[in-house]
Amino acid sequence: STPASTNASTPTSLTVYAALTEANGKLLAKAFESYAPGSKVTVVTGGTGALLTRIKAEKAAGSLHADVLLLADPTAMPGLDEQQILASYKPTNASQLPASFQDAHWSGAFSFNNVIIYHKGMSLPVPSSWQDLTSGKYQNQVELGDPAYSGTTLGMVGYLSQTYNWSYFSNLKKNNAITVQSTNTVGTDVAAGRVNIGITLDSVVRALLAKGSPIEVVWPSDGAIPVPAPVSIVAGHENALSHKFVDWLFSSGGQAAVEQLGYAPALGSSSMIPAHTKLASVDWSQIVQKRTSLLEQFHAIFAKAQ
Amino acid sequence: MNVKTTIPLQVSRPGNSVAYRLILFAMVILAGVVLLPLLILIITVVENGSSVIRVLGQPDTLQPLANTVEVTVASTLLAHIIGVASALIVNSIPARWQRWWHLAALLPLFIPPFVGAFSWLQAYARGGLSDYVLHQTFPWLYGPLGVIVLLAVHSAPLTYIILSATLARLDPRPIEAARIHGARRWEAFVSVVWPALRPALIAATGLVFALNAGDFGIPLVLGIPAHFLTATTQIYQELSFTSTPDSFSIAMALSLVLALGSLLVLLALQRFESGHSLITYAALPQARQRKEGQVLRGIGQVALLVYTLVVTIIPFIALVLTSLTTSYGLAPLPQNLTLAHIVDTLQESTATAIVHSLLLAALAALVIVAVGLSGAEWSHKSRWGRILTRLAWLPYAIPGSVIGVATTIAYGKWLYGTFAIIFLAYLAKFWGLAEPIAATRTQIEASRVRAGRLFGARPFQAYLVGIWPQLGGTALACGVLVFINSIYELTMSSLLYAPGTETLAIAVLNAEEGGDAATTATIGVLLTLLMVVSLLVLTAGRQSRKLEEKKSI
Amino acid sequence: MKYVAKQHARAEITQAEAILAVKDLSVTLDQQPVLHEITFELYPGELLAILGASGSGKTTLLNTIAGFLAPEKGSIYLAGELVSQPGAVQAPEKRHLGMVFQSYALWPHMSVLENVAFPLRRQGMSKAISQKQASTMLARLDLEAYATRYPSELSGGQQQRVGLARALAAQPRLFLFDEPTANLDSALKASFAQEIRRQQQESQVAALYVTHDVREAFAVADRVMILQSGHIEQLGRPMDIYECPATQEIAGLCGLYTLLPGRLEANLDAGNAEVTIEEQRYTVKLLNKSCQPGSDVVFMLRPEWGEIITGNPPARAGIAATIARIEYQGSQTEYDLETTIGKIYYRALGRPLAQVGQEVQWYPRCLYAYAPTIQEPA
Amino acid sequence: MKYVAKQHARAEITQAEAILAVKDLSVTLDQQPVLHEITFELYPGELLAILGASGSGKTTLLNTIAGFLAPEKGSIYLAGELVSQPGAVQAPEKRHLGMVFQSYALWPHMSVLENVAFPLRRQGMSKAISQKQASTMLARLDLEAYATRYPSELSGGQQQRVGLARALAAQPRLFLFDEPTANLDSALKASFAQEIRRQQQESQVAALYVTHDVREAFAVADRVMILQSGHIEQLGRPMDIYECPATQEIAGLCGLYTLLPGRLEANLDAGNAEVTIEEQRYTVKLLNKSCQPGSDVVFMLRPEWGEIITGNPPARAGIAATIARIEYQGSQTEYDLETTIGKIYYRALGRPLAQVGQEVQWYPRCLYAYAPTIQEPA
Ligand SMILES: Nc1ncnc2c1ncn2[C@@H]1O[C@H](COP(=O)(O)OP(=O)(O)OP(=O)(O)O)[C@@H](O)[C@H]1O
Ligand SMILES: Nc1ncnc2c1ncn2[C@@H]1O[C@H](COP(=O)(O)OP(=O)(O)OP(=O)(O)O)[C@@H](O)[C@H]1O
Ligand SMILES: [Mg+2]
Ligand SMILES: [Mg+2]
Repeated sequence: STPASTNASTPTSLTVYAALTEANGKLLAKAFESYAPGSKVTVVTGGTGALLTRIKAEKAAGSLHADVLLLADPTAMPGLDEQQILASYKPTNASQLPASFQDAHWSGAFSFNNVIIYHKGMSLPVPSSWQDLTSGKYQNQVELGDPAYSGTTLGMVGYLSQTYNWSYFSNLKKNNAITVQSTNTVGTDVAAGRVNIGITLDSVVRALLAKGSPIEVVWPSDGAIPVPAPVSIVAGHENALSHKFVDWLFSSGGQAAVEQLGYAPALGSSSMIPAHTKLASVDWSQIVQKRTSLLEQFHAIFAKAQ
Repeated sequence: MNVKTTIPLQVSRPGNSVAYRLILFAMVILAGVVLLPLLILIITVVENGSSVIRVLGQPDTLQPLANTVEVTVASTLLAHIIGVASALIVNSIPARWQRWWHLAALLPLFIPPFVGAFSWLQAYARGGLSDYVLHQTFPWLYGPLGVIVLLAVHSAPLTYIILSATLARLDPRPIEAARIHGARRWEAFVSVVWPALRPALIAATGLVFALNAGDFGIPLVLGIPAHFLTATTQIYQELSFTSTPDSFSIAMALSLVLALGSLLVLLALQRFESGHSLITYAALPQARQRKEGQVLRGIGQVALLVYTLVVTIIPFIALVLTSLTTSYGLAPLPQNLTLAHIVDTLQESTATAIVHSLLLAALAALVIVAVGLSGAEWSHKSRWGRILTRLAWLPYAIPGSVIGVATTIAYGKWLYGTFAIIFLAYLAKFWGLAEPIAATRTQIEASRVRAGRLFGARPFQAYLVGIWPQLGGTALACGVLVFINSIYELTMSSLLYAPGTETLAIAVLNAEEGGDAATTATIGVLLTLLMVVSLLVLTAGRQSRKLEEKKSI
Repeated sequence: MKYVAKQHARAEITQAEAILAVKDLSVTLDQQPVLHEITFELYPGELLAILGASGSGKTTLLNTIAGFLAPEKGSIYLAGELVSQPGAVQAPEKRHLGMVFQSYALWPHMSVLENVAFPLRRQGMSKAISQKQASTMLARLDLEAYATRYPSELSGGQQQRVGLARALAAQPRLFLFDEPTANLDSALKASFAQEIRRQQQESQVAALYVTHDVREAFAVADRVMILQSGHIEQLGRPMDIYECPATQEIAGLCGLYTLLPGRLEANLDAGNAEVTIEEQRYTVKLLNKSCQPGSDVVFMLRPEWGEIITGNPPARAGIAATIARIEYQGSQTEYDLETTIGKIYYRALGRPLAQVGQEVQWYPRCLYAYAPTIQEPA
Repeated sequence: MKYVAKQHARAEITQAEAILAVKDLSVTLDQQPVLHEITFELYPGELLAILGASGSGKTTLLNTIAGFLAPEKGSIYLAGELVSQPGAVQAPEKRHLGMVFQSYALWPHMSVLENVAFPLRRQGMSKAISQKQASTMLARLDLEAYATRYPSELSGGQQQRVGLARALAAQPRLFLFDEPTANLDSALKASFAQEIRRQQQESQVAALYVTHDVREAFAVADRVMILQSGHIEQLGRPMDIYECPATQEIAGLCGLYTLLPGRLEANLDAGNAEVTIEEQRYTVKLLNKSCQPGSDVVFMLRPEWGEIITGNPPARAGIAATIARIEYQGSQTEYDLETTIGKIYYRALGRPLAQVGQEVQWYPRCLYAYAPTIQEPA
């Protein structure tokens, strides 16, 4: 890893903690290494939770090994900032990012989008909007993630509760909607036909479709809810190489690499999101601030499920 | 009498040889290395004392602890019921067939709890095998009941092992004495057999309790979807999803509570244990042709068979089908089956991870057995040794994620990204599994070692000839247990690995995070097969140990 | 070569009804025949010792009588009631037996008092009454002081006394003893066997007493049964077994013996006879009269049935012998005598009266004669 | 009340150099003193039996001599070489000893041959040679047939014979036997002890032989040491111990005995004496002369030191007695005699010569006298 030094000559190796699959981590490293020959990128992959635990433990041990963090949702960022783990570096193209894709300490490199999926064999009419899901037709048929475990779901819950009020979730609950831990589970459950309809992420859908699972995606007419994947340099690890990496990530080359991994890039248009799709704008700082009360309200409605 | 020599004797106290001191020294160092993370844990909690106390007092924190107590007590009870029943059934089966029944009763122990819970879902949840075949699902699987049942299923083999060893050693004559003096069959069971089993059951309780209190995989898979949190999942949540500075020390504090709780249970049980019921009857394997109880035995066998089918075989079949189905969600019909997942999974990165896991686990097993053997010598001779052997057992009740964190704090600075740090964490967590070695050691008579010394063997040679033949079997069994536990360990290595030191756990978690159920299932199938091979090795060891026992009578 | 006498007639016993009758009993374990056509009866107050080598089926016989094993053939009657026959076996707990085991078989988690009270409880007595009776029994065996102790806190001898108390307390109709003294050290052994005998005679309950120890069998038993590989080889009073063993094996089982070929010349009165050994004539006490006078026989004699005379010249002519070995045993001394017709064992009370290598004269006082029915070794 | 005689003078032994000399040895285990100032010597070819109750320190003594325990005080010499003293102990494997253990202590994973060859291998012999020598030793003990078996496939007696073969094979300079016959059944016991004695005499190696069994000690030993709670209570020839026990406890340890108060009138020649018991004068053989003629003493007598006379009127006047109990033991019969001065034990060879309840006359032939030094019970 790179010692914290800004005045020394450009370091050649970089450690990235990334909430990606191992294969994707390797692809990303390769792409950057070919962009910056002579550099060596080590990507430690894992779930957001495992990475956060790791970072906290390393911080407690006084030796953080990561130079750059790339997480799957921004909910943890304010907490990391509070512990002075994040540097405040703005990548060169940051100005082009939408407001909901950046903060003082992080920038969203790509996005996950909350969408609706359904089982192909379903005999019910296909829903077209978030609002449709509260219809009695979908009694016992809807599944969604748990905001306590999934930051992307927290974003979705925050946005929808603000937009449609908590009554939206009460109505879902009246329909006996089910919550599971992760959006992956929602995907596999719909694929397996355990339920017919689910709220999950476009990346999950793509992975399932690639394997031939019997599902279809609906980009809701009232707006898919995007969740940015935040990137930040670790405080004290700012150097030429970490700057170069982050800048590259937001360049057209980096964004193309991100798209190759199967994620919707934050900048420019992409075939990943159908044209003319309405995308919601989420106020992350507010959601993180209200996290506790959001969870409380949500669990007041859903905790006793099953 | 003319005295030829006065003092050409080397000054040595018998039993305090140089080798013994070296072992002692090495043990103390090792204990320090392994117990340091535990110490750090305590320090962290103490440092943040005030916030820990505040948070620990909140209902949100207390509820998961209460859940853990509920789930652990209930699953321990259920595990005992299953374990006692299967021990009694297997013991009643003629020796020739016993081996296969024994394997069946042990099987769940060798399936990682995480994989077990996952496979139950594939078998019995909505969209699972039973749903396809019988249109029948079991919604209670999610939530406390499911957690309790799965924990019990996975820990019952421990009760079973300990009890069946005791049953095999029961002297039939006190039982006959009861019958002759007027006790009916069940009265003889209640008044004579049961009191002899009770100490073994109490010994098993401590182990099962710690195992179930510290389990993470099952409450993760079955508890969280139903918003049913236990201490371990709460710790996981605190570490993974909460970013307040407090969350860290809260997780540590919760783990300490778990460890101390298990320690208290252990101490309480020991108190219970001491007394006259501790005396088990002298071993006297005496087969007897009995005409009694054939009907009962038949029912028992059928019950055990059905149990094994429902609990291990069907879930395993479901798991295999999932791993063979082209795409998640398709029916397990011939046209949807493929070997692609298995081929994919066995490709380089997973293969490397498997090799890493095997090597690490083998090394951990070797070192822990070696430590257990030296510890046994020490604890055989000194009270401090016995105390240390007991202490080593504590981390077993602490969730792996916390051990991982504590190990990072203790050694992350120097050992980051090396196998050594994962290895140290394995040592810390699984050292306690070597305790049976010390227990067996106390039962070995001194005379065989002494005979060795007297007839010219140096201390180590005398050890090889007088102790090892009797201890070898137990050492092998412990080694296999450590090996198995290390292989299916998930949380520690996921926190401690770095590129180049991936273990199987990384592959599993990667698949799980990526929503790749087929790969998860495939790895589960591979793991389970691996474990069953280990199980066969273990029982082969058991056979040879039996032979040795026979030889030593 | 083995010399076998005709089976000794069974001693006559009062014809009270037998408390135990075993008829034609055969038992097979794991396809192995273990007992063959065992037939005997046991009468109230009688103690029958069963002597036999390890593996001869002693424990199997007791277990079959207790009801743990089913017969292959034959039947068992307890007080006239049929309790075991092939395929129909009354449960052990219904037979009202008492048993004392070699390994004590006490229940380690029960106090001494509870151990002894257990059979009474099972007979339906209340806790208080059963404990009172158990205390009485403990007092009878000088065990009151140990009532609240646990078996592990007692010595082997005390544990075995508790085992006896337990069997006695049940007031059974038949006692079974399976080598009750085998684990006791020799000092205790004799006194414990005497204790058993006294208690059994007081209660006048019949008993079967399995042992390895001939002295003990002789000391406690009214009759002794010799069991060999599942057969009854001899059944009779101790004196019959010792002095008139049916086979050479039984002779060996009961102690040292010497075989001397000779000739029975004539039976005299008062149990005496004229015999010739090595051309020399003796008048001796002959223990059986079943051999034909004037025929060649083989004499069996015990070490104490002869005499040696030292002094030169000897007061009386006998067989010239050299002392080959002397073993002083405290109360008695044993000698091996080397003679031209082989080794003769000799035993006398007290200190050695001669030295190794000394020449002495030996002559017989008492003999048992086997007719020369020569039986090949099995 | 206990009667204690003056310590009997130790028998004189040839003054060859001692193979083992134990001087003033005290051993403490876990702060518990276990042996106190033990001093004795053992000469080549000699067998010294150590008799003592459980816990008296017998095993501790052997373990200290073997080098497993360090002395607290005193020293041990083997063939004149100092091998143990406080703080300095030569390792057991350097002492060239042979030991036979009560629990056999064979190595279960080695064949019989390997067990016996082990000490030879450790002495540096090649595998082939050591196995050849081991085979020879097995042949000597009739164990060739079992060479390839494992200990578990042998009976207890055979296992113990293998234990003996192992100890013999090592050709040690001293044998240690720790209750080698305790786990054997009584039939085997005597013959195994004799086997040990024969082998030890053939090899002429000195031996210490720990046992619980007095008969065995008497039968095998040249000298016997009585150990009581870590002290040597008496050390002498078997006959000294049996006939002249230093204390009443030792008397009891060695068999039945009777104590009779009386008076020593005069010492006659040839070991005889005039004594008075119950107003009646007898001429008896007196085993010790250390008491003052004309003084009141307590006589100790063994059952075989008296005689009973039946017949009415008795041929000779003695003490009037009634037979209270008769125990036929085959080679001998024991009687309890009820007299006005208490119970007298009597023993004679052969069948019972009287019946229970019969009135007889008893008179003494041989006595041992304790001076009336009255010692309170401990
Ligand atoms: N369950 C069994 N199956 C087959 N054979 C058996 C079984 N139990 C005992 N035997 C055999 O039956 C025979 C008699 O055994 P038993 O225990 O009655 O002998 P024993 O006379 O009591 O011997 P010991 O003096 O050693 O106690 C032995 O040859 C033994 O090997
Ligand atoms: N390790 C020990 N620590 C303390 N005391 C001990 C130890 N080992 C033995 N003792 C005590 O020393 C005494 C002598 O023991 P030892 O084994 O020598 O007796 P023993 O004469 O061989 O008895 P036994 O006939 O039962 O074998 C006993 O009182 C015993 O309790
Ligand atoms: Mg038996
Ligand atoms: Mg001992």
